Amino acid sequence: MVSLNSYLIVGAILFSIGAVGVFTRRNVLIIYMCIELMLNAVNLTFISFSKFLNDMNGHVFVFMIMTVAAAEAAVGLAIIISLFRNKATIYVDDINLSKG
Amino acid sequence: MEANITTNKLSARFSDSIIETHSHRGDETLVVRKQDIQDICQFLRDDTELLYNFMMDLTAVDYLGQEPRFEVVYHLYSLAFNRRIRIKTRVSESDCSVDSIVSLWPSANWFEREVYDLYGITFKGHPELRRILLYEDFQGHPLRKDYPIKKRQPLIGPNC
Amino acid sequence: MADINIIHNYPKMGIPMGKLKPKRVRKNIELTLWERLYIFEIIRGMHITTIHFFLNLLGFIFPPKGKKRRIMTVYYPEEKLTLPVAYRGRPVLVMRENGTEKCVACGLCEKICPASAITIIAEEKENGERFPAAYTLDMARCVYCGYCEEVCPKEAIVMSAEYEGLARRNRQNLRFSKDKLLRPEKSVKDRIEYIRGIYAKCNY
Amino acid sequence: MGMMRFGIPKRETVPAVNPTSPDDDTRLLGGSIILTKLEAINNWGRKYSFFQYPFVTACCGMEFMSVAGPKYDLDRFGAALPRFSPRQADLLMVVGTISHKQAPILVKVYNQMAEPKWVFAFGVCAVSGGFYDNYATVQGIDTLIPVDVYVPGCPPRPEMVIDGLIRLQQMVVEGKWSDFPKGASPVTNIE
Amino acid sequence: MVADLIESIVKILFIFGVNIGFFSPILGWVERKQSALMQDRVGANRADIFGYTLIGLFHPIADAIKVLTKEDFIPDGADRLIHTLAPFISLTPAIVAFAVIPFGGQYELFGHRVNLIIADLDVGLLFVFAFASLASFGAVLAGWSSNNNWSFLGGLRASAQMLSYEVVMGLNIIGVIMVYGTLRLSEIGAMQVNFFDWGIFLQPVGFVLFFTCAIAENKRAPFDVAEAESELVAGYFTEYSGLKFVMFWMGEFLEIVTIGGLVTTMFFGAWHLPFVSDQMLLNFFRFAGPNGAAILAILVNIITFFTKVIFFIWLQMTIRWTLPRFRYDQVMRLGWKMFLPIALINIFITGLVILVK
Amino acid sequence: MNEYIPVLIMLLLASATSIGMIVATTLIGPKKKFAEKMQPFECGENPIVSPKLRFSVKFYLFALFFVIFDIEAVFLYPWAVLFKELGMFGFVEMMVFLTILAIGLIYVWKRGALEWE
Amino acid sequence: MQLLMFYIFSLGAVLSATLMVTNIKPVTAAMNLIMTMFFLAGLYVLLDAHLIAALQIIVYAGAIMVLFLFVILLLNIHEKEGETARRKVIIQFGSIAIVGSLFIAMAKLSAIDPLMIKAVDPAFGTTKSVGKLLYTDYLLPFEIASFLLLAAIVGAVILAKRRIDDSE
Amino acid sequence: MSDTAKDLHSEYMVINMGPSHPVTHGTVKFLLTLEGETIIDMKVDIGYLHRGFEKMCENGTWEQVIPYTDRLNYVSPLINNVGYALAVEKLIGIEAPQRCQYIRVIASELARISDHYTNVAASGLELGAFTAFLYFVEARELIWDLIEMLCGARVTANYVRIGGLKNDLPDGFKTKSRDVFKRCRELWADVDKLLTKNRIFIDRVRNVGVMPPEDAIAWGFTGPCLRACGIPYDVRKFHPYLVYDQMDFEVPVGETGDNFDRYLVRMEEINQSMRIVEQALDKMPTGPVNVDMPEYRWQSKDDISNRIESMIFHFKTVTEGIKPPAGEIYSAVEGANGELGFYLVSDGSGKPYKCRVRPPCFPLTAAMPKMVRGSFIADIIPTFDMINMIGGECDR
Repeated sequence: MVSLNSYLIVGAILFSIGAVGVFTRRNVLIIYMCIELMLNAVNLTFISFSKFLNDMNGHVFVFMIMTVAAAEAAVGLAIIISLFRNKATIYVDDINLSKG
Repeated sequence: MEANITTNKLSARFSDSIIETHSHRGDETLVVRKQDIQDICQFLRDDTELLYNFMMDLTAVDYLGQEPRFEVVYHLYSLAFNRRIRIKTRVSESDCSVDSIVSLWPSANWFEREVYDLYGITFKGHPELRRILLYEDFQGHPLRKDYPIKKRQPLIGPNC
Repeated sequence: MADINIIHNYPKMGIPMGKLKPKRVRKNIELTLWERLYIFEIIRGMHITTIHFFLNLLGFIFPPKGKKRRIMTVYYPEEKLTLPVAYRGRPVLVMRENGTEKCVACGLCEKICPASAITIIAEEKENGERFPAAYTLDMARCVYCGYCEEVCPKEAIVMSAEYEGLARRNRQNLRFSKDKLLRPEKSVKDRIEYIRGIYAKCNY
Repeated sequence: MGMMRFGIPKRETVPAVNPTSPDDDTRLLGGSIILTKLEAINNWGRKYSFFQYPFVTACCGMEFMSVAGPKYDLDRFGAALPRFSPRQADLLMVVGTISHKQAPILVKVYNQMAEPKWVFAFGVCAVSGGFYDNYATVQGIDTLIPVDVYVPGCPPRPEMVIDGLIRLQQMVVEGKWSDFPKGASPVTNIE
Repeated sequence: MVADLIESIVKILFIFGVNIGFFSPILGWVERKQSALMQDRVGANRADIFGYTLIGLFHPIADAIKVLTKEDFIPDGADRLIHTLAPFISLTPAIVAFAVIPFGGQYELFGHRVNLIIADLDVGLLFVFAFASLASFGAVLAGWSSNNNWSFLGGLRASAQMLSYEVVMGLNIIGVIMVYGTLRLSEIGAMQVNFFDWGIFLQPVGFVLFFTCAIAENKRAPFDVAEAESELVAGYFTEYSGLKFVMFWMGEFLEIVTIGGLVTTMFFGAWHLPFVSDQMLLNFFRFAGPNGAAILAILVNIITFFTKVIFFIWLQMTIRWTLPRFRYDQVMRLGWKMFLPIALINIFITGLVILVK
Repeated sequence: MNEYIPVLIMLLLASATSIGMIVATTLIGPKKKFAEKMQPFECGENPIVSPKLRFSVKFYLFALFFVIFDIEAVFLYPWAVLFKELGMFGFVEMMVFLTILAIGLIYVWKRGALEWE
Repeated sequence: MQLLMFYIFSLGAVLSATLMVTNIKPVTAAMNLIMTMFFLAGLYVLLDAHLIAALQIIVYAGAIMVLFLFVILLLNIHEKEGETARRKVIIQFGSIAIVGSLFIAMAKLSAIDPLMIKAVDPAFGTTKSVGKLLYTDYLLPFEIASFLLLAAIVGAVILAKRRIDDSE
Repeated sequence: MSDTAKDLHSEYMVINMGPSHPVTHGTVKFLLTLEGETIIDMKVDIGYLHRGFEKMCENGTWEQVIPYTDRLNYVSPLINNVGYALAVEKLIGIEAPQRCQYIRVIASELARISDHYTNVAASGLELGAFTAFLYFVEARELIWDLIEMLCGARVTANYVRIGGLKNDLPDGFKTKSRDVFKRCRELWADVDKLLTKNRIFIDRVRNVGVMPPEDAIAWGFTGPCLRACGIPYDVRKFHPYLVYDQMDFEVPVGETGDNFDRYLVRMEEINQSMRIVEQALDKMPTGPVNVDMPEYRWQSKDDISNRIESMIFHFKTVTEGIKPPAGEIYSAVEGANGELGFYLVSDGSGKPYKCRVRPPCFPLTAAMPKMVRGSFIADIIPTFDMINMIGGECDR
């Protein structure tokens, strides 16, 4: 039988990988993907707690997270497109907002 | 009778520029001076009693050995009066160019390119005078009478 | 352009409108709401194809009397069409009963052939009669126009009904020499009859 | 940007035939071809599954439509599926006149076809240039690319085309692995 | 547990046999033959084995052999990994999607409960959609990775089209779910015992929309803009040769079967004969003993189901060979401006009707 | 969970089939590579531009609508399953939800984002 | 059985996530993320979250990732050559270190199990049960979600379409 | 940097459509500049089927030109034959006998039917309606049976001769044509039902490739494409040649000049042409089919073998060619695509000094960019199909 800890640790690993990506990558798109990955890690945690506590509320939370993730992806990617139009780059190093 | 209208009107208007008129087998033909071809065409197109609104055909004939060597032949048609007319203008080999009539009839565009391609007569004022039926690397103008029919050009490779 | 109005006022322009009956093709093609709904017209179209489908299927399962099937497909290598006598197949040389060709090597066919596919080497027999020592027809160039047959004064070359067996794997093999061109007169009798009638006689 | 001439370096298009042989190329096959079982199966598959690339340019295209049409129905031979991508085609049907302007395109399409591939010269213009013996027309596509079957006619009757296809099928049946050598054999420029 | 495993393996092998072994090759033949008959032709009929031609049934085999020994090809500048992956992505979900479609009822066989569905999932319908949505990657990646302009255009078209119709298809089946109150396809099937409970009577609009959207999702004519031969050479798989190219087709053919199965399950009474319930079948076959009756009933179920599926395959083929192709913007307009509002209205009306009842 | 095992088996089998096909075609077919063949096919001409270019933002917009409406559909599935139990309350609830999203649809419609041109 | 599945899925998820982070090409990264989603869906199935597993694929893999893919293709960024090699090494080392250390932790911790599964009722994780909660207890968030989506549509359309309108 | 930003949504794709593309029939190349799916610019490159027609004519005798005319518009070779023969007859100043004129009318109309069948079929094919394509190919096959019976070849007829015809109408032609037309009308009705009111088809063709009448005239449109704009210009009515003035037929005209009108005009012209053929068969007079001028025609086989003058004339005309008097003429017939004009110059020798064809689809093709600019890539297909560009005629 797989224990709760195992699931939590998988979630943690995925979250950390996502975090590493966010900190190290320079491509905004990949950073964005890493954020999605972190959201997924959180989802996994929710679901596993939900299962082990036999409480369905976690599922509803994941449901909502998915909605938010979708909305966020839609707007976020639109922002990236918009950014690209103005700056012609998607590398965070090259983006200096203060310069405008 | 009908044909006279065109000839008469033209002779009245452009008396200097008409070199010759004849009507062979009912085909009304005017030979005009090369400089005036654009004006004449415009007049033929826009005059309310003529209204030659179709530029049916444009070609050239190579009379090798005569001077001027080439004849550029225009066939116009008036839909409103159901009349046809043939305008010819002579082009010598030394000054091998005519005024373009693309500004009057857009359909003349390709016809002129074809004449340029096959006879080597250039059209002044043509927007895009390049070869149309043959490829850019083709040497010479095949419909000139001095171009041998079987003179083969080297094949053009795909990678050059 | 100024003249457009005039164009639309045809009858006034003295153009024979009495004979000219323009027929507006578009006026009854406007779609009703029903037809705009896609589906019903689609069903109508499918109805047509379905009818074809089932008729043909039935035609295969229960062939109509006297026929093997309903559809017009020719099962070519097994089944051959009968062609009208006018059909121009590949040109052949007519062979007399005694095995010699009718051709007298006058060279008209060589002259008229637009593709220059015919080459004749003429020789004379002892009795002064000309005959083609070599008669080559390049099938790789022949365009089946039938001019050779039409100009031949001796009815010596005719367009036979043959159209098979001409595919080759080698272009050289398409140069047909005399032995491949000769056909007995009997086999092209109909065609010879036919070409006798192709140009009417002159009455001068 | 120079002009180049084409040549056919590798594959022999014109097999050495005894020119005096009366019945031309059926003899070529000979009786001595031994095929492995696998080759036979493979050839059987190829024989009945020609995806053709219709390189249709001219008049013969009309007959080509007829061959595909209900009356003659090339599909009966499993060769009805036209693929307009040369990667997916097996049989390059050169239908019609090839002018000098068109020649590089034909060569390119041929080169871009995936192996194994066959070429079908449809109509006299493709076979030899036909009666267009002039400055503009290529005198037979075999000056450009190797040809497997020549079907004369202007345009050939559909029956002739089917004849040619059957002949090609025979040829495919007798093919061997070694007929398709590994390595590049493009139609390239030779000076 | 072991019995379950054996049962499911038998079922999987059966479906594999039917789909990969029977439908995907035979549909190539059906497509050719049916179009031939519709067009007054004969169609493929000459491939022979030992002189037997069997009305051309060997042609698919010939095609398969030919395609297998065709040169595999990846153009320069293409992304090799993704170019290879794309046919995989197109084909695999198409095979798997059939797993949740029931092809028969539940029977007691040798003391073991046999459910004629490979995986009786609670989210069966969603499962199909999940895998359908994966398939859209195949087209877009194939188009993108080929380094060819035509492929690229085809891939773009394919992706946007498939996405749009996925939405509409998703909204279309809401009505069906509302009526039957479940996502489990076996339950949906089981509820259609009564002839007048068939989905076609309860959701006629839903059926038309679903069927159309499914064809569009599968990129079949008249929605085949992504591979439109006359426009884009061969669309997103222009640069594919040999078996990889045929894999796209196989995916398409398998989806035809899946669509047939889904439509049958949701709208045409699944495995039920009209007015005949499973119990009646068992009673009818009483003479064969309980197990024999179950086996016979299973056979009847399967035959009924696949007959219906074959009818819908036939219908899809007829549509494909009858209609001209849409233009791309018309496809999109149809999806978003016509089908989407109709689907929403359909949900509304279905809700009202159910509430009033 | 048990009902997913057949799915897994099926997935494995399907993947094996696909991979097998890809491997087979890669191994069996003849190979002849040369520069011109490897060029992308463009109707017999040399390609002029590389397809690796930016395409219109319209495609992005459609993908975006797809995501939003997909989420909407996702909300609808559980509701539709429960519809008969929720009754009038659920109906009203969902209609509010749909109305709000319909406003979005109408907005993009009016804005012309659904027009292909 | 379940353990085996768990290990396959979690290892797959972690591996493809690592690949995603380390990959240079955005398209390949996206493909790897899709794989991660897939394995996560597998884990959800192990956790009896049927609906969520299906939605994971539909929403994440099928919708959000398509959006990502579109943007990647839309922008079509040409990779900077200089960045790649050096950075790749750092990222790889970083992630391998994290993964390694956490796996050790997992091996240690999984022995201790603070929470055992309570008796799970058969309806757990089904569409119905999720729906029942969603449409009763979480009514307000549900309705608010619609506003969120509306805002997303409007915002994205405005952001993405602005330049088109400007230029026209 | 700001340039890139501006170009984000408008990075144009420049793409070769053709020459070897399914829609371009291998004979034309469109160089497209696309933004997404929209055509920003289009350049048409023709000449892929340039076979040197004029040069070949100048090097052949007057008769030898006829097979070359077959291959101009190879979908309707008989009209080209007729047009050329009429032109040479005008140059010589003779008129063919009545019966010959009737048969020529029949031949031209059969060719026109076959052309329109091919055209509608090909556009059906390229719009995806494969079945409609094959129905019309089937119908065309029947018409070709008639043509084959008449002149001995399916496509390249080589039937009409200067001053007459090669042969008279064969026996049983009338009965056979009745059967054929019956089946053709059935197939016509099927295609009509499949396409004409099908909204998918209508959406594809309606308001696509619109050419207003004034533009159409300026671009030199003739034939069905001009009539689709509402201008009933038809050489058969405006300059009646042969016996068209004795035939009762209508000129179908469209309204807006879009592809749908072109389609409808062609569909209606098929019917009108069938009517003409039927009338001509009914009114067919008896008499000779060749002029009675031995210097301008070839002799019958009987004459050659029985009369020495015939033999001499025959050798003379074949080897030297007939010799029309010097002069130049322009003669037009209504080809399947529009006004097919022949401009002939004779220097009195046996070979044409100049044999110019006014190709009807040459100006039509020239107007392609104007018709499709700003529309979608998919709109090229119906537009290009409906102008019915025939490579042999356009490139010669």
